[in-house]
Parts: sequence; structure tokens; C-alpha cells
Amino acid sequence: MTSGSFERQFETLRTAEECWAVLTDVDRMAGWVGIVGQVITRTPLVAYGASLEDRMGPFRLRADLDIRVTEREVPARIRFRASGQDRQVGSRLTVDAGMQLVPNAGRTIVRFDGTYSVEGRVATLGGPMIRHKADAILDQFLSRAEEELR
Amino acid sequence: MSRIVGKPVARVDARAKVTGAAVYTVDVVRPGMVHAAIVRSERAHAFIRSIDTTEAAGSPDVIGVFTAEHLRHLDPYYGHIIRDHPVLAVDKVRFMGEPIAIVVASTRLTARAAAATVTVEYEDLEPVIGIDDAVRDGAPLVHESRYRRGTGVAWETVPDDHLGTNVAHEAHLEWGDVEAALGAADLTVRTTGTYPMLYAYAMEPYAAVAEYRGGQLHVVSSTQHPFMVRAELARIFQVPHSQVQVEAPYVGGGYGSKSWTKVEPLAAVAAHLTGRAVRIGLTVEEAMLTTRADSARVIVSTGLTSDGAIMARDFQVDFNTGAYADSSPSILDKAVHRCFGPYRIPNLRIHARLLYTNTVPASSYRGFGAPQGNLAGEYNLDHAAHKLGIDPGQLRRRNLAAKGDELLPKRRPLDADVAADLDLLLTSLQRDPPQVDAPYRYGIGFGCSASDAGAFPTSTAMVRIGPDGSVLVSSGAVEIGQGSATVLSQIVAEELGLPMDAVAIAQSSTIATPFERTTNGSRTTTLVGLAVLRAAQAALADLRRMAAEVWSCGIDLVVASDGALCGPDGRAAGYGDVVTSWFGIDGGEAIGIGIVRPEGETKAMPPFWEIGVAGVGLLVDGETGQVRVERLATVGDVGFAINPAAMEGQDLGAATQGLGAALAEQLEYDGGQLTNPNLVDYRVPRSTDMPSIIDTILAQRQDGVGPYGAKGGGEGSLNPIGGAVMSAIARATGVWPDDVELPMTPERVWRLMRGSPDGR
Amino acid sequence: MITRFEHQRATTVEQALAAVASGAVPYVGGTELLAAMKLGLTAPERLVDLKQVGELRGVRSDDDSITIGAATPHAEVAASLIVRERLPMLANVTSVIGNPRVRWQGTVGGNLCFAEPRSDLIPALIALRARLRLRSQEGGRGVDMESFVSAPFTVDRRDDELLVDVVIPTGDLLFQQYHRLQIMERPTVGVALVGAATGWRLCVGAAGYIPSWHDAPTPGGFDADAVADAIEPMEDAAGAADYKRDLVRTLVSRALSGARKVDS
Amino acid sequence: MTSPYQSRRVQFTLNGRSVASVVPLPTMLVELLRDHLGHSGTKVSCDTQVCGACTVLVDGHPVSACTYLAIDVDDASVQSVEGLAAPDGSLSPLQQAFIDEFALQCGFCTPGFLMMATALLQENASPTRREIVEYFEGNICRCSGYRPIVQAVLSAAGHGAEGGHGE
Repeated sequence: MTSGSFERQFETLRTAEECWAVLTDVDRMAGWVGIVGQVITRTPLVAYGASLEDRMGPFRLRADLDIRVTEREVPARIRFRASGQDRQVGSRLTVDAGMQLVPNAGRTIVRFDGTYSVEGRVATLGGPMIRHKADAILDQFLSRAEEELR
Repeated sequence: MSRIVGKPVARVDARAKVTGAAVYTVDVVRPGMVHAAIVRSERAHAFIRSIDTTEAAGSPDVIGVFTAEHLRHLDPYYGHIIRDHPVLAVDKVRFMGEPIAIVVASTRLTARAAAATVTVEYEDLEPVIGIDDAVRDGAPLVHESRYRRGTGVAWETVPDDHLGTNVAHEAHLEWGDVEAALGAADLTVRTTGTYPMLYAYAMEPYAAVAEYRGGQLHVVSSTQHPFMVRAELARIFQVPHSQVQVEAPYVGGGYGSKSWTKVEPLAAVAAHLTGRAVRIGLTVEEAMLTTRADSARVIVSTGLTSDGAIMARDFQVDFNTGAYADSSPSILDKAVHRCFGPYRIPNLRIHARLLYTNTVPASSYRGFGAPQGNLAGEYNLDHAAHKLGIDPGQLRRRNLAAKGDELLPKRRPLDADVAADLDLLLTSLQRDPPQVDAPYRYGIGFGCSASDAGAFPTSTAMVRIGPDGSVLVSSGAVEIGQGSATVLSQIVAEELGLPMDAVAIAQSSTIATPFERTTNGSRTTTLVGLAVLRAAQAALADLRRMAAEVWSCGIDLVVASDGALCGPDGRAAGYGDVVTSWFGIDGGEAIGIGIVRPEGETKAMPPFWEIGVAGVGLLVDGETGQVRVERLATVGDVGFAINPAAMEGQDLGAATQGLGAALAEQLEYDGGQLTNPNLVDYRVPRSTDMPSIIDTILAQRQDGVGPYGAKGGGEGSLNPIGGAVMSAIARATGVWPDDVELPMTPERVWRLMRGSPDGR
Repeated sequence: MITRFEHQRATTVEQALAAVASGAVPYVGGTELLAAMKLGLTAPERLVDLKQVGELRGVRSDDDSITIGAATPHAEVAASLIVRERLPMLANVTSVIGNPRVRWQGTVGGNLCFAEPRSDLIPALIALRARLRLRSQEGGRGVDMESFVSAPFTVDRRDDELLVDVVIPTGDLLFQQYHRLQIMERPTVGVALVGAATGWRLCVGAAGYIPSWHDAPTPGGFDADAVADAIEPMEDAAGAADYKRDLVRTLVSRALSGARKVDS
Repeated sequence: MTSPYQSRRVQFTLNGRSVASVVPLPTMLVELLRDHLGHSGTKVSCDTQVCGACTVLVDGHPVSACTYLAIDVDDASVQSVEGLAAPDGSLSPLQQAFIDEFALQCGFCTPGFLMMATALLQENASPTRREIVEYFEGNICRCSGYRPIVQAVLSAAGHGAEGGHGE
């Protein structure tokens, strides 16, 4: 198993409501991260499905993610758990993550935190590579989020 | 004057092994044989909610898919000490990699493809991975229920009942007043030694072929213990031993890791449920998920006088034994006996715990509990010598037990001269020290160990002299590479006055050879050797009786000489002629049985003390932390080397495995997953890692109970290597840590030199 | 688990180009590709075997350069007299890759295109300022070695392209040395230092996610601390980031002191 | 039901004799030898090209038969441990040296070492001890500590007990 945790935040001039609208628009967010394909909304703010595909040279990981919202408080915070597996590669991915919107003197602090773990074959071959990749994906996501909420 | 023993006679299995003709279990093909693949747990600790085998069952070539549900009519558990190990996981998985289902198909390729389609739903439980996880308050339980005793409870190991904890077994040994002695000591040195999780890496991965022949279960397996496996299979299927046959052809490495039962039940139930001959051949990755050696944390405090006399030693031993007990309760007991070394210790206290965790189950590995404790125990003495400013050889000599001293109460007194062994070692190790320039630094390290070895003295053997005078030896002992086929044949050839090529040996088949309890504990040469020696003598006595009848003379007048019998009046006949004359036709044989049991010279336990005296000289790169072992010396205190070349090969092999553990080998867990289940990331010693100066010394004082004064060897030279390497690194770098942990990878050496904690 | 695949064998570059144009994945020895397929990490639907494409194999030279066909096994490079004479560093590097079997099965092109970050060959060829020639059915192009690898296992080669050969300029070489340290199966740190009349180049491989290289007019222009600080160390079984960074510092210092000895 | 894999015929020379077999495409060379052609002398251990137990020679060069497609030996010449002894059963000098030097214990690695050593002596008839040690970097023996194996190669190469010239 390779696991990691993250905690990032940025500040925006937008209100918490505006941030909430953007950061729960799953179709929009899906475009921010290269590895996420189509997102299906099963029940808004409750359950989603998403396809994930990542490639590193000849290596490919494909998984259908099942995403369940575990906590939410409009427009202040939301937590979810996403999990899925790639049977071909024999690996399983789990992400527990949350977002918090904290109003701060007319601005909003957007906070993300969470943990991820990759188990199975992939984890026996490249723990550091996975962490490296996860960091890059998070950077990509956050910079897009910050950009969109500027 | 011996003719054949004591000489480097060529191995009897060598020709088969250099031509590719030698048959191992992985080479066995049976008519109509099909292949099994195993579905393994993807979770470390979880309840099994459901298993969906539909797709697998409908896959091409698939004959059957089986889970624990299909084994309900059996008693599908094994474990020779604690019967805690289900053949296939029942309701719960306890480590990632645990077998959950078997898929049987006509080819291995299609069996594996179908196995990959089986889906299991789990309900995750918190996993217990390390020693501290297992013993903390409120730790999740790896096992919730009480288990029965196994079929092969070791003579001194009785499983405890630790319901409600993760402690599988505890052991305690104490004499004197340790607290008072430590309080009175001039110096007390405390060491925490962490010994890594190791994989024995026998190059032939576990394999078994099972089938029913005329209603009888027949299993061919890469096992060291065919008779013990038979007992466990008989219990699973609830049939008499006579209805189960187990045979071991050539075994591609064992080192203890093929002791007791491993994959045989999986093959056997597959054969039972399909009615076919079924082969299971694991990959190395799967073998690494089958068993490993116990990892350990050993804390030792030694109190000494200012001139280096040991006053007291206090050990706390914790073993991480993984998900199932296997032989580890017995290993723990031995670790208690073996951790404190061959020293006179007036006050001693040892407490040891065996802990279940959600990791690959641990079991026997060369040294059997000795290397784990020896690291802390011997490094601790070097550290004490350093603090006292005493030469480490001198400190040991001052405390070493003498031949005849009692190391353990009411056990066989020490049957070796360890001080003399140490002198031999140090003379070799200190010869011509190299001149080194920066950034390199040189240091030597060495250590001693004494193991109550030999396992249990239960051995039977048969020697048959045929109508042409040639001889067949039958022994249940397994040829695992240690050279048993050669050594046992040498003994018989010697006793019968025959050349080696007149003697053939049949081994390790419950149907073809007499009972042998185990092939472990360095016991084969000594105990099986004694059994075949007695069998040869009995066969010869039988032959003399025949000759006396043929020649109508008293048996006392018939003597054996140079492979023939001589009688009164110049009568002489070859062995074959005696047999055919007595039977009156061109047929028949003289038969001798040899038995060893706890009686006479093998009554006192242990049957012998296996001594380990070994050391290294190594270079440390002061900038990169890389270690290059420049020289290695071992002393094989074996009483008498029946085949010196084979014996030296055993010592060097054992020491080499010790170097692997000391410098590179380590199974690594990240959460519940073993992250390096392959030989790319689990690095064992290579040719390029070997020292350029190797001295395998044999000390032959004929002080053992075995044939011609032989004692067992082959494990001892591994035991001191870890501590020796650690002390050599400390001497080279000048840094003497209180906490030591193997393997000393370059990164660890680098951190040691810089006082830099792990940056991860 | 290897899944279904189709397989063809090419004997000419044209056949090979047609095969890759139609989606086949090229291989020669398969030391990396087949290993990854066995583990299920990659599952190409079509393979094309280039072992019999003679045009892709062999070492050629002229006054100013040595050209190595992409399908040339490492062992053949290591044994080449011309390489041993003019590119002793490359002969050395190709004689330590993997083990003798890997060196007979594995090829220069395979190693470069697979772009395992822990490679000896890639930093050596960057330091040697090698240039790669690729071809597709559309035509050919050249890529400088240092811009070929963009990320672990990721190179500047389209799926319809073949790496044809590697051209190494040898006209003005003054100095070439490779210092390596290996702890596990693959190199932990490799430092290649090459001096030419036009300038010096130092490349650090294996320690980071991608090789890092530096140019200077003389070896005195490199600073071991700066080189070590510039890499992003890849943590793996051989060590954590701080250790690897320090190894880089040590090996770069050793390489530079080797160059100073030669210089003085 | 039939196998889901495509099969192909492969024809090649094995130890000097022409052989043919039809194998599913994913079949590795070692499976072709062991399972299809009954040549079980070649072993599989690590299955990742590091241990050398599966070493055979293809067109004279050593390869890891565990990671070499069977179909890729079509038209090639393959030599395995079964081909080392002469047809009359007399052993090659290397085989004899392995016996004389006790260069084997369990024997599982032995075929791979013999094939590697055969390749080495073809490349370099008179290797030094150091060259032998380095050539065996990719062959694991877990029993012996390598010393007798290296000695056997030296001895087969004609250096005898002197240990070759130079380090």
C-alpha cells in the first residue's frame, strides 16, 4: 500500500456561496484534472461515479470510481470518499477528502485536505512514483481551482 | 582408518543436477494433470462478505472453483503446534495474500486468468502490522477464537491459551537474582536489536502435486517434512496416515522454509474435489506471501564487572509472527535458549512473547530463533567491551562456558570447546589487516552462538544388501541440497566396506522409506546418520548370520573385511554370494533396521549443541555508507566432517545468508501490504557481494554423539553474522549506537555516521 | 497476467513503420515490455518484434561521430572496438546495465524509449550530447537526447514513430567518465562527466525523476552542492531524499576530482 | 471451451535437433521448453530476470527464458542444459568441474549457472576470477556462497586451483 495525505489552501475574493457553486460543479471540475474522464451524477451532493485513467509511458491505470459524499454543510464544507479498482493491474485506489470554505473578512479561505491510498500491484512497483504523481495531480487541481475562483 | 568418511567424496546427486535430469516437484507431471491457481486476499484484515466465482466458473478450461464453503465436510485447518490456519480463509482474512479460493483449470495460464476474475467483497478491519500495534491496549484481535493443539506439538513447546490478546505464545527462563546483580554491576549496557522480516528464498518456490491413486491420497511436495505433512493431511481428511502418501523428490532449497505444511492442503483439497491430479506451483511472489522468518525486537541489558565478567543478563524478546503460528511457538522457545550465548551467566532472566499480526505468517528459517537474539546479545557484548576498553575477544574468552558446563539446566552439557573455536577464528580474521585510505574505513566483527539443536531424536532407517552385493539405503530424510544423500551413503559405504557406487539411496517418501520426523535443526548427519549407521551394522549382522548358517559355523567366526565375509578355514564370499547361498536362489536380501530415539547417547537433550563462531572484516565508504565485506571466516565445530567439502559449503552458505540479512534483506510493509514481494526489491547476496577472502575452518574434535563423533552444522555459521557485521561497522565508523537494526543498508550506515534520523 | 495480443515480426524498417503506424508496440529484447506485460501493468493489443530488422542494428562510425542502431544490444555496443576506443565511457556503461542476459536481450533503443528513471544509459548519452533520429511513415526528425525524456517512462516519441538510431559526436572529446553507485537492482546514482573542446557537460541520472544536466566551460565551472540541490530525488528502496541528494553531491565531487586530476 | 489465446507454430533448433510446437502467444520460452517439449532442466525461480535460473542460449547468447516470448525463437537455435553433455553421456568440462568443485547443493540454480558459464567461456575462454564474479551478477545461488561455482569455472577454463591470473 502506498498512502499519502495532503492539506492545501488558498484565499479568494469570491464569497463562500460562489465558491461552493464552482467547487460542487462536478462536470466543470472534471475538466481540471487530466486523469478524470466522465463524471456521472447519481444523486447530486450524495453519490457520483467517475472514470479515471492515468498513463505513465506504457503503464496505464483505469478505474471506475464510486464517489460518496459522507458529510456536507452548504455552503461551508463537504467530505467524500472515492474508491475504485483496476482489475487488470490488480490495484485499488481510495481517496478520502474534504473541502472547507471559511469566510474571512470579505474573502473566503478554501481549504482541501485528505488522504489517498493505492493498494495492490501498482503499490509494489512504485510507491514514490505514485506520491510524485499524486502531488502533481493535486497541484494541477488546486491551480485550476484558484484560477477559476480568482 | 576411514576409507570414505572424512573425505570430500563427490556428491551422489551431482550428475543428475548438472545434466538437468534431477526431478524437483515443479518438474513432476502426472497423467491427466490439471493446474490450480489461488485467489488471494487483497486486504490485510477483513471479514469476507461474499465471494463471486461465477465468471471464473464459466471461464475457458475451468474445471472447478472452490472456497472454504466446499471444505465444510473436512476439518480444514492445519498448524502443527496451534491449529489456527485454515486451508482457505473462513469468514475472515488475516493477511494480504491469504488464499481465499482455488481455481482448477486444464492449464496454468487459464487457471490464473480465471482466478483473476473472482471478486470478493470485504468488510475492512483495522490491521495489526507491527509489534507495538499488536500489544497496545485495545489492539484489534487477529484471532478471536481458541484453537486446538496441532498434530506435531514440539516436545518442549506447549501452546498457551491467550484468548483475547494477540499473544500467541510466551516463554520465560530465569535463574539467580537479575535485579540485584544488575544493581551491583560496575557497568550495565543496554541494547535494542531489531531483526528484519526475512524471506528464506529457496529458489524452487512452493509446489505440490496431489492425486488419488486407488482411493489413497498421494502428494508430491517440495517439503522438508513429508511425514509431518502426511499427519496434517490425514487429520484434515480424517483418514488414517496409511491412506495418505507424501513424497519429496529433490528439493530446490529449504533452509527451514519448507518445514511443516505449506501448500500441500491446497493441492490435496483440489484433487479431492475434482478427482484429478492437480498441480499447484507458486510464483516467487506467492511464495513470499506464504511464509517468512519471524522478525524481532530484542532488548538486552548486561551487567558486568569492570574487568569484563558478566554478572547478569536480562532479555525481553518480542517476535512478530504474522497471521498464523506455524512453527513459531517452538522458534520462540528456542530463541529464549539461544539469545544469551555460550557464556557462564550467573543471573539470567528472559521473557519472550510471540505476537500475531496481519502479515505473512512466519515460520522456520535457518538458525531457528538464534539470529534474532544473537544480534542484540553479541553486539551488546562488543559495546560493553568498547565501553570497558577491553578487547572483545578477551571479554568473550573470560565468560565462555567450558566443555561440560551446563548452558541450560538439566540439559546436555556443552559438548564443544568454543574458546578454541574462537582462537581459530580470530587468528584467521586478524591476519594481514588491509591498509585503507579515506574515505574508506575498515573494521572487524565476530560473535559466538550456541544452539540446542538436533530437533528431536526420532529416526528410522533401513539398509538392504541385495543378491549382487549392492546396497540400498532407505531414509525418510530429505535431500534439500545439504548433501544428505551423499553423507548418508558415505556412512553406509564405510560401514560395509564397499565403494560409493555400490550404495544407492532412496529418500523422503512415506510409502517407500521408513519414518523420519523432520529434516531440520541440523540433525540429519548426526541423527539420521546414526540411524543409517546402525541399519548398516544390522544388515551386516544379518548377513553374518546368513553366512554362519551357510558355513555351519558360529556367527562370531564370520568377519567382514573389505566388502566380503570371511569364515573359518579360509572361507570367503562376497555379500551377494552370501545372500544367494542363504536364500538358495538368485534373489533375496539382508535387511538391517536402524533406530534412534531418546535413549542411550541420544537420551540427553539436546542431541548436540550447534556452535556458531564466525566473523567479518569490512570496509565502510565514509561518504556513501556503502559496505563491502572484505573477508569472512567461519568455524564449523562439527565434531567430525563426514564430507568436509559439503560441510564447508554449508558453512559458507549459512554465513552468506547471514550477510544478506545483515546488509540488504528485508521484507517491507507499507500499511497492510508487503511492498517488495519480488527478488528485484528483496535483494539477496550476489556473487559480486562476496568477500574476496573466505576462510571456512573446520574444528574436528570428534566430540559429537553422531557417527564418528559428528555433530550437526549448517546453521551455526549464520547466527553470529548479524551482530558481527553490526559491531564491525561500529568499529569502522567509531559510532556505537544503543539501538541497532538490520539490515545495515548504505542509507542506514550513512545515517549512523551522521547521527541523522530517517528523513522519510 | 498477459492478456490477449496480436504479434507480428518485421524484417525491414518499412514493415516496422507500417506496424507502428497501425498501432503496434515495438520491442526487441522485451526485457522491460514483457516484464511489464507479465505484471499486467501494460497490455498492448499488438506487438511488433524488431529483432530481425537488420537496418536497426549495429555500430557505424565516421570521423566525427559514432552511430548506434536502436536495436543494437548493449553487449554489442560494449564489445564494439570503435566504441571502446573512442567512447570508453559508453563501453563501460553498456557493460554494467542489468546483467549479461539483459545486455544481450536489451537494446539501446529499448532502454531509451522505455525511459526508466533509474537508467545508466540516458545520463551518459545526455552528457555525450547524443542526437536521436526517429522515423515514421510521414518522414524523419531528430531530437537532442537531453530533451527526449520529459518524465519517468515518458519520451518524445509518437506511437507511430520508431527510434532509428543514436548519433554521438566524438570529434572533440577531451574527457569522459561515468561514476555510479548501485544499491538495488538498478542504479541509485549515475554521474556522467564529458569534456569537449566546445565545453563540458555533467549529467546526473537515476537519482531524480528525470536526469538533470549542466553545462560549463571547464570542470571548475560545476559546483557539486548546486548540482545536488538542483535534483528532485526519487525516494525508493535505495534511500530517502536527503540520502540520495548527498550521494549525488559525493559522486559529483568524485567525478570532478577525477577531471581535475586529468586536467592538471 | 477453448483457450482464449491465439496460438502459433514455432519451429527451431533445440540442442542441435529441429523441433516444433504450437503455443499460445503469451507462452514464454521457458514454458515452451518445460511444458510443451518436456525439457524440464531449465528452471523458473524469480520470474523477473534477476536470478538466472531460466538461462538458455538463443543463437549463442544467454537470455532469461522466463521473459522471452516462445514465438520469438522461431528459426533460432536454442541451447539448454540438456544439450551440454555429449550424446554418449560424457559431461562437458564445465559440468565435470561443477561436480569436482562441489559447485552445487540443492541444484535448482545449477542449469542456469552452467548455461551462463558456457556463454562466458564462449565470449572469453580465459576469464579472470573477477570477470567470472561479475558475469554471475545476474545469477543467484542461495546455497553455496558462490565460491565453489566461481572456482569450477576457473577450473574448467584451465586455471585449476591457482585461481586465474589477476583479480
